[in-house]
Amino acid sequence: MNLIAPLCAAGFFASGVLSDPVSVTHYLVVGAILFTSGVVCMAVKRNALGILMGIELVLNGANVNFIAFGSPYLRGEGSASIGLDGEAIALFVILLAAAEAAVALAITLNFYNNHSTVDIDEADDLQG
Amino acid sequence: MADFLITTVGLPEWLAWTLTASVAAFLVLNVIAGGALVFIWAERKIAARIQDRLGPTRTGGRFGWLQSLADGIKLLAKEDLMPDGADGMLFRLAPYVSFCASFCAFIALPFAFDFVGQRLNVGVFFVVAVLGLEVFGVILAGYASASKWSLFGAMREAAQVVSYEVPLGMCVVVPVMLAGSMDLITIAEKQAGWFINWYLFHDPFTFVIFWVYVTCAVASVNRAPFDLAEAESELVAGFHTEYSGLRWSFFFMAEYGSMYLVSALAAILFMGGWNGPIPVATLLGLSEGTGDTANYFVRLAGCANLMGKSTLGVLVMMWVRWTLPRLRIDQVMTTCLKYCTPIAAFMFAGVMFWQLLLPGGVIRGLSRPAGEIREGWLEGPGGQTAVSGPVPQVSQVRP
Amino acid sequence: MMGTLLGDSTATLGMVLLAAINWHSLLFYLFAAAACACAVAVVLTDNVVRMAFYLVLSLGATAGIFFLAGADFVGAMQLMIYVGGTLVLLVFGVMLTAQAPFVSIRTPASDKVLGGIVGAALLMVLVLSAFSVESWRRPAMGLVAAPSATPLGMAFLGVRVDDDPLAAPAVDSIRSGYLLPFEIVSVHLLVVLVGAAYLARAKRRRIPRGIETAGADAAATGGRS
Amino acid sequence: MDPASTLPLLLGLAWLTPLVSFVAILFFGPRMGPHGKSSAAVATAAIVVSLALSLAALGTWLSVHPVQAVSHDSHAAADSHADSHADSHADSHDQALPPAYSGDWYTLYEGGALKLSIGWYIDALTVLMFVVVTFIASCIHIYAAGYMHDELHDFTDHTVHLSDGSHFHRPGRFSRFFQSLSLFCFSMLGIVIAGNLAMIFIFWELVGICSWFLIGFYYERQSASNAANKAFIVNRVGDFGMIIGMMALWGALGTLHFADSSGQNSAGIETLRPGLLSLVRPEATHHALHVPDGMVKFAAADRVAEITLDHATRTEDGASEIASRVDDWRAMGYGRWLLFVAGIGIFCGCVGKSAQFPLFVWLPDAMEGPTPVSALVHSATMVAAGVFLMGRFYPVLTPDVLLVIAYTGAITLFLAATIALVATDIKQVLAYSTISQLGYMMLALGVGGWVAGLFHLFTHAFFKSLLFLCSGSVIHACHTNDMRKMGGLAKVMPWTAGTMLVGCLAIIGAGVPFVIGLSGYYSKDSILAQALSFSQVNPSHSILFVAATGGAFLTAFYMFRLWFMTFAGQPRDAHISEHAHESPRVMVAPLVALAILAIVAGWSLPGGFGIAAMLEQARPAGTAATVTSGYLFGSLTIPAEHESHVGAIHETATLAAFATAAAGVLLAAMMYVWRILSPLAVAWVFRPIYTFLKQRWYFDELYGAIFVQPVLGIASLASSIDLGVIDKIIDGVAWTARQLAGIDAWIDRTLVDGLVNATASATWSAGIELKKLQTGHLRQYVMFIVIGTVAMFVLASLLLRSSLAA
Repeated sequence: MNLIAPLCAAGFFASGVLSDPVSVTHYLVVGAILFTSGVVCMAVKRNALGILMGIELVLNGANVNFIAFGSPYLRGEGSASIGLDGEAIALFVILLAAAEAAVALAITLNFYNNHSTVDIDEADDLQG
Repeated sequence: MADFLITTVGLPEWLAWTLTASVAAFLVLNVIAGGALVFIWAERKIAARIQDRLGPTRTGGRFGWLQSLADGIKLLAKEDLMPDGADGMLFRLAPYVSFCASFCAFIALPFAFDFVGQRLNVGVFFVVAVLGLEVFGVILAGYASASKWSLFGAMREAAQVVSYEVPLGMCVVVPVMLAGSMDLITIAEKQAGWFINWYLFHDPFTFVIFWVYVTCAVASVNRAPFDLAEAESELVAGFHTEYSGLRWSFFFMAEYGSMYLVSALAAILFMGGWNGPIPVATLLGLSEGTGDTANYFVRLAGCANLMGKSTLGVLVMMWVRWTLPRLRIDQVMTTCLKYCTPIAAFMFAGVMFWQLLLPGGVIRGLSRPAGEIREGWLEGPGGQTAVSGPVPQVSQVRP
Repeated sequence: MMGTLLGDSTATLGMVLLAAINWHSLLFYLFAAAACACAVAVVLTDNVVRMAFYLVLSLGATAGIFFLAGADFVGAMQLMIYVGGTLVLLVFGVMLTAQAPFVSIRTPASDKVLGGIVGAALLMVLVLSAFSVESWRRPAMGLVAAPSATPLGMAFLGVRVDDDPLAAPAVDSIRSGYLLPFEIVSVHLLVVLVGAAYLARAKRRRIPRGIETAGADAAATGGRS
Repeated sequence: MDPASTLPLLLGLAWLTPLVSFVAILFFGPRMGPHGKSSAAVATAAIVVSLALSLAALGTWLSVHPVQAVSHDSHAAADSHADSHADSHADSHDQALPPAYSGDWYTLYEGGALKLSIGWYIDALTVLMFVVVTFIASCIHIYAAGYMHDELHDFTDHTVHLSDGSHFHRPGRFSRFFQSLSLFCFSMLGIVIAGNLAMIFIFWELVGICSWFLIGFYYERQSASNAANKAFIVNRVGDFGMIIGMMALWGALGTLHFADSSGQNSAGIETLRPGLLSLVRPEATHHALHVPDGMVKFAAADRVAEITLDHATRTEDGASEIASRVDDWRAMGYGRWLLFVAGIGIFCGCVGKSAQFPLFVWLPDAMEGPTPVSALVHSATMVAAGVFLMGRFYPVLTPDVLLVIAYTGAITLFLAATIALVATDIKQVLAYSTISQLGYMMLALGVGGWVAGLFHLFTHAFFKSLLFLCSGSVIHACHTNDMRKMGGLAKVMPWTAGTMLVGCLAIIGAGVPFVIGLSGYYSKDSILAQALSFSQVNPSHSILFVAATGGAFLTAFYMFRLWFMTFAGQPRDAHISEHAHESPRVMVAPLVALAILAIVAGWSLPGGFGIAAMLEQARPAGTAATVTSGYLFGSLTIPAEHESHVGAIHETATLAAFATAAAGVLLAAMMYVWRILSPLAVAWVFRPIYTFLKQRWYFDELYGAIFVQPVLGIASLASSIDLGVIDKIIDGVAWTARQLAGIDAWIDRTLVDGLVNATASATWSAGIELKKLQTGHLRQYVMFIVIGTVAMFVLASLLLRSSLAA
């Protein structure tokens, strides 16, 4: 008896959460978490590479939103969907992210050559 | 198979799906593991032959065909060391990462018409992408071992793989363009019939680009003469210097797995997949896809066909390894950036124009009208046309 | 006796529960959890290489989410380009920072707290806005998408095959093809690669006056951290 | 060989060779040998080469157009013309066109009706002119090579006194002299070969500038520079008239070409453009002079305008009606004035160039230049240009113009002769004789003696250059120009004396009547004969003949006065006669050559060849017949030239000429050799006339009073106005501007600058303050961004009242 109760509770909970299909909001929440952690990563990391990773995370979170809004699978009846555009824009975002990574790395390399560090707190030459 | 379980056996659906999945996984795993054993043994024998030695002779009969099994047992029994100063978590994770990468790639690899883990309509893409991930484990290993040799090996491999993905991608895109689909099964289907239909013989450009593909494939799986990552003479054993025991064997399985994978990919993309040089089944009047049992044998034959081709590819790689000297890193880069990439690009354009002028290859191109091929480009996987009207929404995931 | 009964009941209960599970949702939850967890892990670790490792995992998990959302082409792209690009990132990170002082540059706790607060505020805003529209929260119809690679390819060539040709010709800017952006992006990529190669080319080490002190400080801070 | 292509080639080369040498000497002259000695060789070689080419051209010409003997019968002559005419217009039997070739080498500008081109118009006259000019120029070059040797080393000019009393000292200008000489020849040949009036004008001006260079060769001497300026300015006066004439021609006829030329019309179609000659004397009228349509329409502009107005709608009708009316208008005399003005205008140019009354004053001063220059200017090049142009332009001249020309010539010849009587400067005597001989030529042209005038031009060229060179060698020997210091030089310099005697005899036209004579004998006789026949047909103008005869008498007198004073008798100045010596051979040789030619130039060879005959061949169409016309000065008859060859007139003229010449020589001998009459006594008797002549009829004073003084006065007035008024105004304006600028500067410094500086400093301080915000820390920026985003979101959501919690 004392064994069954928690099982049932778990089962009902699981069935309650797991039994109905996900909605756009789920994706949005995931995107939000990725985005936020990217931003925090940018805000907190002192390592230039860390900041680049933060940028990647941010873009990725944005991509999740695009895919969510574009996905025909998540298209509830009546709720408008941007259809292919979502995926197309996501692809563009990915491409530009790759380009951005290349340039950013080049910049980081230069920074390292000049300052012999990748600590961007040292990059305050523009400080007023 | 899932339907079979659900309908006839009457298992609950989730169980049926799980069973199916696990069976597939099991099969693939065995292909890799067993394949690794066999190939290791084969490689030792071939190396011995090429170097005029005998190789393993004692273990298990005359040819020592149990040698690698014995080695496996030895490896299992070995104590695995971890150098202190190593990054423990990554050090442990690295082998699994690279093994998983080459293992995942098998998911989308069709052995016969529907002998496939999961049919993806971007199969080619998926396989190449996941193959690219394998090097990731290598880098982790190199870094986590806290050893200069490992680090250098990892660096070399990373640079090499990343740069060789460019020509490799170009070569892979060519059959995709010809078949008008990224679905491996569709690509193989398009080459059914006599061997003249293979994309290898589609036109001169594809013939050239096949060899470019072979080169890049050998490089991207770090086999000699591109095996700088584990250049014994310079870096003791490259990225897996510090590894021993089971983790080391995982690396090995990953390597042989990816070797097999690229060979299979070559077979599917250029050499007609499971279609033999002679369409025996068609001559016998058997048609694929129908559910009756005779066709299971047809598919088994096709499966054997594919495995034969990919095994052949693997053997060729071994042959090359024990024949050619190792390149320097700058030579490796030169080969990639100054030869493979431009050639691949040129051949790509060539194939494109050939397709415009002589659609359908040398033989069929003279017979088939051009419009057919162009429509073929627009066909979705499985031949359903995507051009007309909104995309039809197919099978339901959930009843 | 009792045990068997109990076991049966448990088994049947388990059957029922499992039968009730929507596997698609389950997979989504798994991937989402992995993605989010790895993202947070990226934030929390100080070690560059581990950060990159978590990042790659997170991106891979996101690719899985894409697959689940029916955008398998984008997923494959994500795996190939994103993960590949991050791989390069990782390589460079290791190359730059393999020497001891740079592997982990610690951030002052105050910054971490501040960043946390700001991040929390942002997260709150985003989540609120995610829940703000009712139709977004409605469960999906659960139809799997038709393979979208071909329509995407056609769209990049400027043809929208997903439009209904029988419907009124939709030629407004949103629904028309992507040929121009596609070309622009390709040229942009080329330019970026050239530029990156130029920036990162090997030049002899030269420290201007103003920066020399900064470099010294950097060494000092490196020693401190 | 085809003369149409050969002659332009030969003559063109002959024309350009001096240019080549000019350029060569211009750039490398001083470096040619010591002090540029070789430049003489270069220039001489050039001119000799062009002489050879001209001779070749002459040979070509004769081989194509053999010359018949001068026939006194118009028909025979005309036949000979017709036969000798290469492409003869068979239809006009008695009025054949002379053989001529024309064409363009290079077109400077072609727009609308105007076509300026460098072209050629070659007929017998051109060829002869080439030969004569190049020959004389060659002689003068050779002569000058000896004469100018002073210029080889540094040259001290004893006539120029510097402020410190010393003499002017300068390096020699040998090469420069020959450079100008070459350019001079080039320009003259350009005039001769020119195919249209525009080109003639160009080279006309070139000749002018060359004369300016050469007359002002010793430009340190005040007199020399004055003479150069005088020559130049006086010529400009004439050229002004020439420009008017050219404008009249072009404005009315739209062409300046002599011969018909093919050119593109405004529509760009290749068409044949009628030249001046064919316009004025078209075949339609059998080459009789008639006012061209263009001039008629031009004059009747108002009529044309109203007709065009009437047919404003149908222009082609208007055109046809105008065409139909043109002849009436011509009959009514429209356009005559225009043609007259054109002729007079061109003649004005010639008046200036060949020193006719009233513009002759520059020529006597022109002797300030070195003697070879004087020889060139007086004989072959400059003054000849005027007469040549008149000859070339002759067909366009109406009888009225001819009358004007005749009177101008008559006046000139008499005037100059009288002045020459009393001149004591040897070169001045020659100068005035030149003027009067030119007067003869003009007179001849004016009275219809085309051949006579040009014939005299050629013969005169020979003996006048001879005379000048002789005087040059005399001056070279005595270092003075004053005849009163000479005398008895015949013994010391026999060659000079002999050749000069030949020259004098030639110029007075000595000869055995009806048998043989020197060159002048033929030319002057034909002139007198023509004058006689003219005054016979027009009794009212018989004064012309009288003037000509009297001129002959005077000529004989002053020429021999010159010769006697110089060579005969006893030396008047021992010092000079001691140092006198015969000139070097390089100077004597040209004298001899020229002397021979001065003798034979007039003869006609047994084959009938002679200058006169050749000129006869070049006679313009329609000038061979007697013409009776005249619009402005009453009826006028221009007798045909061949009529003056008939016995009576010819004999009378010859006898008259011989008598006058003999009388002149006798008088001179009486006064200067036999001392029967004392020149001083004569001068005392005719004191007023003597002084009047001595003062050259006060022409210079006259011009000075009429033109120069007024101009100077106006100039001084203008300058005083300039200084007194305009400068004052400008200074005032400037002063005001300075004051205003000062005020403005003050405002600028205090207010504007203050404002700007205030703004700048304010910005600066603000920047210093704001600088603190710029932490330069990337991570803080990220935080700012995030915070800003969140804040904006919250703000927007609150403002829009969208319930987030919903």
